[in-house]
Amino acid sequence: IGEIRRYLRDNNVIRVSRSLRDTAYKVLYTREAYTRKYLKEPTINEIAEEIGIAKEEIVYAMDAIQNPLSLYDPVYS
Amino acid sequence: MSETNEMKLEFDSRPCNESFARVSVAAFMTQLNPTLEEVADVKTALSEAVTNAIVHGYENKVQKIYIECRMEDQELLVKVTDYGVGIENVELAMQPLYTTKPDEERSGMGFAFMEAFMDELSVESEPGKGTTVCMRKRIGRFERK
Amino acid sequence: MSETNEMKLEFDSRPCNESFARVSVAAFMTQLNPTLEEVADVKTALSEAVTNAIVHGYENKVQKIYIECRMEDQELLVKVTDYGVGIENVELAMQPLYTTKPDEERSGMGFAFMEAFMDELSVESEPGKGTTVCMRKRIGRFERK
Ligand SMILES: Nc1ncnc2c1ncn2[C@@H]1O[C@H](COP(=O)(O)OP(=O)(O)O)[C@@H](O)[C@H]1O
Ligand SMILES: Nc1ncnc2c1ncn2[C@@H]1O[C@H](COP(=O)(O)OP(=O)(O)O)[C@@H](O)[C@H]1O
Ligand SMILES: [Mg+2]
Ligand SMILES: [Mg+2]
Repeated sequence: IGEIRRYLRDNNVIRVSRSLRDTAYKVLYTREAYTRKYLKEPTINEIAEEIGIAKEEIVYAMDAIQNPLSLYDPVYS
Repeated sequence: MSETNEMKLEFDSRPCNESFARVSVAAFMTQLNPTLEEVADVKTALSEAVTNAIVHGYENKVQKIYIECRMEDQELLVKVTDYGVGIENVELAMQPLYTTKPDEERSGMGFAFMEAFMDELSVESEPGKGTTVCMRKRIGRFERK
Repeated sequence: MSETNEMKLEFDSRPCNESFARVSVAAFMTQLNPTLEEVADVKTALSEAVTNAIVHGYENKVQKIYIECRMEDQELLVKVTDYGVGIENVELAMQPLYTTKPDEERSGMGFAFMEAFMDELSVESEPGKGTTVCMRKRIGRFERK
């Protein structure tokens, strides 16, 4: 029971790392769609505009998935 | 991590650097495995402090803003310093709704937000010398530890 | 933006700060409107330089690493400095595959990566004093201007 309660509690609060990953995947998806449509790499402003997130937040999010061995891991293990 | 970890940041007091400063501090505090809400709180408080340094401290002239961050156990300390005009009466300036620039879109709620979103706020300032805002927040308070 | 914009970063030489340093520099350079690939290039080069400062410069002791970034027109300058052991023979150290720590998982490709992912690389070092790696990259070269 203690285990379950702890599991629920830990998953109740959304860790920033979790949300960063979600954002990062959205960014990757947006880049792919853009590249397919325009046959060139989007700039960060183009991606930011498309998904409505500040360009600085985009690079913050991308770091979370480009760095699989990082401190973000405990959340997912 | 029970040791301290520190960083310092220095940047031009341009509004375009505000997001960069926010994300830097957020990336630093990510090491404490914070919740979304905790990061948002710190970013809001930091934005208010940096905006104040830009518009009040340096009156929109481009000079240097200094941020210092320290983590000790689960506590985050954030200091924002400018060497600008300083504040005559800190107590008065910290009152909610008090602003010396009512003509612009200032709400006078900057310090109130810093106080609300962080656990501790202290302001040191000297007219003609500058201002340091010091904020603390415990991260991950909901975790058993 | 035709004016310069600058920032400086100082942090403890702990491996856990690498990600934070990368994100800070990346967030700063977004003002030049790079592609994700350009951001990734800079992050890779920066990681190599910071790792070198941690493992070679300071030999894993916790001391301070300094990063300086400047944007001028479409060029990004990144300097990484440590006040560690320094490099005896810089030219030799920069050779691909050369490493003084073959026992660990070092590949000797750090400088080669910095050279490949940035437009310019220069290294100044003095034994016993420390090392500064200076890298430049033009951002948005594919845009008409
Ligand atoms: N860094 C600073 N340097 C000089 N004066 C400041 C600084 N920060 C705040 N102040 C003063 O304190 C007042 C209240 O600040 P704040 O609560 O953020 O409200 P607002 O910024 O909307 O005016 C400001 O109007 C200004 O007079
Ligand atoms: N900041 C530094 N301080 C001292 N020595 C360094 C530093 N950076 C690089 N070196 C030296 O240069 C060599 C080559 O560096 P690098 O190309 O990154 O390969 P690696 O890190 O895999 O050894 C290192 O093995 C080390 O001897
Ligand atoms: Mg304010
Ligand atoms: Mg190396």
